Amino acid sequence: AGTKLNVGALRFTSHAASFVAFERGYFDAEGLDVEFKFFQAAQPMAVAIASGDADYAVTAISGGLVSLAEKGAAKVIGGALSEEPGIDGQKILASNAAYEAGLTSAKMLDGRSWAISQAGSSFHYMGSKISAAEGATVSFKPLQKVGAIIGALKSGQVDAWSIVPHIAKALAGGGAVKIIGNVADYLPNYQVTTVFTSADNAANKRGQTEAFLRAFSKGADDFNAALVDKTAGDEAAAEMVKLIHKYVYADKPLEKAGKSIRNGAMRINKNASLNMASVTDQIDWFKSEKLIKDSITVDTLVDPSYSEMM
Amino acid sequence: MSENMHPNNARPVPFRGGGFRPVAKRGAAIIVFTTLILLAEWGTRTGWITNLTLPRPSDVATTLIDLWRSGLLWTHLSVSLSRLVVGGTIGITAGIGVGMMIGLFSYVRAGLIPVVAALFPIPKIALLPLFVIWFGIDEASKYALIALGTFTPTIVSTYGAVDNVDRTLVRMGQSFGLSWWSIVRKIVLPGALPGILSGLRVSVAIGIILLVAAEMLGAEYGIGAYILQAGSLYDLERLFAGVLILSVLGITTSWIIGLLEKRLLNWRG
Amino acid sequence: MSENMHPNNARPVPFRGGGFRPVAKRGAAIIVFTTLILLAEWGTRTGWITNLTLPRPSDVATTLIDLWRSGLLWTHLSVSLSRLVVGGTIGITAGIGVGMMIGLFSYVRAGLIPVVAALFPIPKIALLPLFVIWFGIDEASKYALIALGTFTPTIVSTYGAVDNVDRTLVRMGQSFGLSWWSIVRKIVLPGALPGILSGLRVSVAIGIILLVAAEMLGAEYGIGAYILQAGSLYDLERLFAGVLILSVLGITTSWIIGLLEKRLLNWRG
Amino acid sequence: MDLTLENITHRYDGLTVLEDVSLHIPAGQILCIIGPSGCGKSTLLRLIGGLEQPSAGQVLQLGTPPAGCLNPLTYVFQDFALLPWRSVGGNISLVLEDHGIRGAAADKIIDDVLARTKLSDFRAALPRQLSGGMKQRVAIARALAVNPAVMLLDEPLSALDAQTRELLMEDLIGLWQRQPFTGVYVTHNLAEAVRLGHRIAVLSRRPGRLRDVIDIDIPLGERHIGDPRLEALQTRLWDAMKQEAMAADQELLHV
Amino acid sequence: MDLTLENITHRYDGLTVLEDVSLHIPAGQILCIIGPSGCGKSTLLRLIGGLEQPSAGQVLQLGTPPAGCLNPLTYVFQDFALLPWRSVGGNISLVLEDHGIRGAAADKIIDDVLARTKLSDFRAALPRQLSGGMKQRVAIARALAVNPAVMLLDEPLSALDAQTRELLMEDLIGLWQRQPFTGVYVTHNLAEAVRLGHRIAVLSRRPGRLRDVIDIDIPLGERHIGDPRLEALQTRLWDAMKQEAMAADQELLHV
Ligand SMILES: Nc1ncnc2c1ncn2[C@@H]1O[C@H](COP(=O)(O)OP(=O)(O)OP(=O)(O)O)[C@@H](O)[C@H]1O
Ligand SMILES: Nc1ncnc2c1ncn2[C@@H]1O[C@H](COP(=O)(O)OP(=O)(O)OP(=O)(O)O)[C@@H](O)[C@H]1O
Ligand SMILES: [Mg+2]
Ligand SMILES: [Mg+2]
Repeated sequence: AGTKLNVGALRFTSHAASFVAFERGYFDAEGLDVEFKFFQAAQPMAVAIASGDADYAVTAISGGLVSLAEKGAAKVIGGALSEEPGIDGQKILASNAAYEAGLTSAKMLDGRSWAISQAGSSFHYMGSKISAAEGATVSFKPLQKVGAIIGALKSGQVDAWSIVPHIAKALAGGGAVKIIGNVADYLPNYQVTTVFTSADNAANKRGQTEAFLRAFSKGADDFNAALVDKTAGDEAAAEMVKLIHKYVYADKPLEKAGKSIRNGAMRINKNASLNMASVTDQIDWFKSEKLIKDSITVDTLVDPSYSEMM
Repeated sequence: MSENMHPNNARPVPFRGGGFRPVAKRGAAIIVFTTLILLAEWGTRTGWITNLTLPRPSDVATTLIDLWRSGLLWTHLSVSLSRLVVGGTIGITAGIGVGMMIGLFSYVRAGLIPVVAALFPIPKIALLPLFVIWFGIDEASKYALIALGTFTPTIVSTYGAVDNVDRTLVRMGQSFGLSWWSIVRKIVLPGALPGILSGLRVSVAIGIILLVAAEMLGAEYGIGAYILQAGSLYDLERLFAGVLILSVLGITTSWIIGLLEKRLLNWRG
Repeated sequence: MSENMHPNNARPVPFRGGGFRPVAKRGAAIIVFTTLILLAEWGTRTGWITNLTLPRPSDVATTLIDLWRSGLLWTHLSVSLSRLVVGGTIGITAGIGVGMMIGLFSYVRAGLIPVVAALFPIPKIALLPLFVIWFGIDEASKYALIALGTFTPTIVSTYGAVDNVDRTLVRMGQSFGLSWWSIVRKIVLPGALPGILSGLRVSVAIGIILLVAAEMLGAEYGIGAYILQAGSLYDLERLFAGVLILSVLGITTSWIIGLLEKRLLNWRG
Repeated sequence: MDLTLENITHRYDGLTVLEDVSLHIPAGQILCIIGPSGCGKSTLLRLIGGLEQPSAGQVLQLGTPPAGCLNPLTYVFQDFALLPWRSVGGNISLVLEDHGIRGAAADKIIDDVLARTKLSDFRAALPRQLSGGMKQRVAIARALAVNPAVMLLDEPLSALDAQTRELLMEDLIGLWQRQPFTGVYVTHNLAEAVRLGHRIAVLSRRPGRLRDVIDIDIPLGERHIGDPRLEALQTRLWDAMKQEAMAADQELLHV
Repeated sequence: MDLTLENITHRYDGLTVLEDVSLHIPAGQILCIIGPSGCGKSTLLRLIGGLEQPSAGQVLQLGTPPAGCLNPLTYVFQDFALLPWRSVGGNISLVLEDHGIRGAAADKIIDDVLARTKLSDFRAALPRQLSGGMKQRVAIARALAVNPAVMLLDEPLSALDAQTRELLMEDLIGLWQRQPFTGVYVTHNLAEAVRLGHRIAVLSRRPGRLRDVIDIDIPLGERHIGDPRLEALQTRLWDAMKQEAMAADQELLHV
């Protein structure tokens, strides 16, 4: 048996690289005996890394993660999901009511409300950046849970939101909301999620960490080839969907789930390379919003020794 | 008829008593529940209630049946129950112990009552991030959350019950020269039992409510996790199915405590 | 000395009473709190407690002072208090009304007690997504959540209190020919007041606990929102500062209810 | 105003408590009802006052209550039944308010009944500040305030200690002497019955049947502790009831 | 075993309840203590039994308790003080268990005391199934079980109704006649005092001082209701106490 590892995961397509690496034996090949720990939300996952309940995980850069890094408990060691011009990425949504009242593109955001889960979440960052780019003032509504946000959006109580493509398309397809733009148009090369681990792992378990990243990258490559670049052919794509279905939407039939999985496919960075420009921008934004201490720098958060920094 | 037997001015004393003693009429509850459910069914079918507002009761029933058929109901229920039992047992046992101490010793009382008063209004969900650090993300943190939630109300009801034990019984024990420990065991404890048991109802209800909070922390199975997942997908049928299960769980435990009271407190008649 | 006055076999009757009446010793609580805080301060300073586990008490104090200096404390506190007051008033008023009805009318009792029993163990946070649809994300949903949370416990304590009103007083009222409404107003209601007020303590504590849940929904300000944000940023100083504020709020309201009891129930002596 | 009980029978869920009791209660006299524990004395009094309805038979009032009588049939309860949240004065005004008597009119009545029961100094006191004897005096004052045609007293002294009981008995006799009222006085206490009753009705053990009705001709004012005629009567009653009382006491309650 | 009270004074937070009470309690006799409400009778009894410590003075026991006496000073309380969750037998075995008496030894004692109090049939009954008179009999049986040197009775009959009181008084006299015990019997009730007491100690209103000690020479067995000598004594006591009793009753309680 190899080194025992706990990998934190959410049941989202964006975590597919880990699932692929596990199912296809890439972890085993690196001598890693991986067990998944599933979470309902990203925030507790970050805390679990700090507490040592999980060793590696993938999540968006949030205020909580930065705060834990500042306490010397977590480190970002690589990049995962990225926005990339030309690839179907996160969408900007408007509620039907707002759409009818004129919110037909992100240009009309001024004076509108924007749903976020919590202050300092990626939704907050995107909304803030997009509205700033359009010179609009928006009010942010913290609603904690994606479910609550969807409810609020459907009933027209918030005007706009941004979300990963498969949820956006499913909602828009049902006629409940309207898609009014792409996040990638405002935040090209946005480093949506990162790979991170405890500071201890990053500093003292270099071999294990590198092995994890190698296996993870191989999984990412398979995923990109099958569903993002679609260079591996239809059969490989179908097989990939089937693999991911074991983890995501497992309680829905494959036909239904498959569509969502395909819709949700976004680029996972090759070799876990990290877009430093985007990370720096995000940290600066946190500081400007006074969500984190001014003394925090990119170095507090990132251990650059593992992956290529773009 | 009596008019013939008595002078004209004889009349029965008017009745003016009765009332102010509501008696539970069996069956009324069934009618209320049925009416509510039929109303919801009718409303959702006619579209008078949108499917965003309320799920169709029949759909909730179907969801429940599917859940049961798939066997997942037992998976969810068994893990939730074991969390409730372990966490609740820890919290309630500790609560009864501390409550007894507060009820018996001046210094413990003086030192701990304010601490308990300060702990009571703290919402346990606010402490979730800390619980991860303190107890990890596995069962320990769920047990701890439920234990903490049941701990404080049990303390309060226990020392209240001890305070209410008839002091003449205690004086009686002393007057017969019973030892301190005998008095605690044979007089104070059984005398406090009714109060402790009725406090248990509240504690267990709080435990059930906290299941949802506890299962916010890395739980894959469990009624709370099921509800949370349904909520995050805005899947109303499953949300209501889960809530219904919790509600039934609450009524069942309260009924079990009622049975326990009947058995243990049969001396109350 | 008495040996000289009495035969050799005279001895005082041994004392065997006392005890079992703990009296609160003032000051003990202060010692307990001070010890706990000093321990935490010492532990965090020496590193024996990591900064992931517990914030340094002095840092929490600094955070609180900063919050107060910046004026944000009042902003947070005032919106939370107004939510608590409005939601609590709605829930408690409705709860007392329904509780009185249950206590007075057989059919209401039969129909509603099971409904209340079924509502009690439903965790309010599970219903958050629904509250968005039902009441929106503005103040209404916060009021509704707190109102619903205080509603059921108030009902239970109110009808319990009405049930406990001495029926001989009611019979007395009837025997003097008082009207039904007079009996309710002058006998049942004041007789139930002690029970209702002591139930209020629990209801208000639940209201405070639910502030956090209520402010999960689109609240920018409020102690609950402050705590949630601190939690999501894993900012322990602010998290503890917020929890401390809630705790103080809870103790204060309980003290106010104590005052109210002293004033309204001065006839109990 | 007289009262007549006609063949009263009463049952509680199948348990027969009273059986075929017929009795006449003449105006201006005190009728004492005695009987062992649980024989239905309180039930009988509730039936007389209209607080309960008999399973069979009826209670009739003959004649009309005198003018100014606010509540013809008025109770004095064993446990006083004072509202603890109202002062002495407030407890009395309670029973006047519903008849629209307030302000000066009420004050006049309250002052009068408090004077008659020697409570004038205690008008503002709360029940918890009063001794048991005083509490029962307040209850009597309250009953007097509605100017009853018939006073129904259910063991009014049995919650009091022996000395207070003695004092209050003297007060009751004094009240009756100054202004004779019709009274139905339920008690366990043979000494009380022979001191206060113009007639004594003796009930059997449950189900209560009327066993005996005894008239006592000695005027109330002439009866004292230690009067040999009363002692003889009391001893006679005790001999008649002792077996019943013992049997009633030895019964297991099925609660 | 005799008891002697030497200059007992007792205060509760500044309120003097008893003042300079000295009293001798000889073995084999019943001493009755009477006095108005709140004069400190119960307090005095608690001091005698060692449940409270006097502010000044002392209570001495002279001689040693007889062999086989498990609890020299044993109470019978006004409100029975039975554990509601234990049966009649269990309530008695409660006071034996701590002395290591269990099993057959305990059964023998329990059977004996139940027979003496005519309760043999009720050994398995729970207190709630018993009438007040039976409950007090159980309490007396429990006191007898520890074979006390002195029985301390605090108004043992005052929670009972008049007829049961009469029955139990006869039982107490019967118990004493068969096997005389030392008793201190606190009561309000002058009739009880003259029926049961070999000596009667009269306390004044609070602060309780010893006003009088009266010896009664008539043997207990010869005292009956309506005995003119007892009636005369009772009337004399009542005349002496009436003013005090009235004053005590009219006092406002400062709770
Ligand atoms: N509301 C009721 N429902 C059922 N049974 C009742 C009710 N009230 C009284 N009883 C029963 O009726 C019987 C007579 O009761 P009642 O109170 O009239 O007796 P009593 O003669 O007044 O007794 P006591 O001397 O103890 O006051 C008792 O056995 C009692 O248990
Ligand atoms: N534990 C106590 N603390 C303070 N005051 C007390 C205490 N016990 C009794 N008292 C007061 O002492 C006085 C005498 O009380 P005690 O019970 O001895 O009187 P009593 O003669 O037995 O009265 P009663 O005839 O009503 O039984 C009363 O005024 C009472 O309020
Ligand atoms: Mg009665
Ligand atoms: Mg006393």
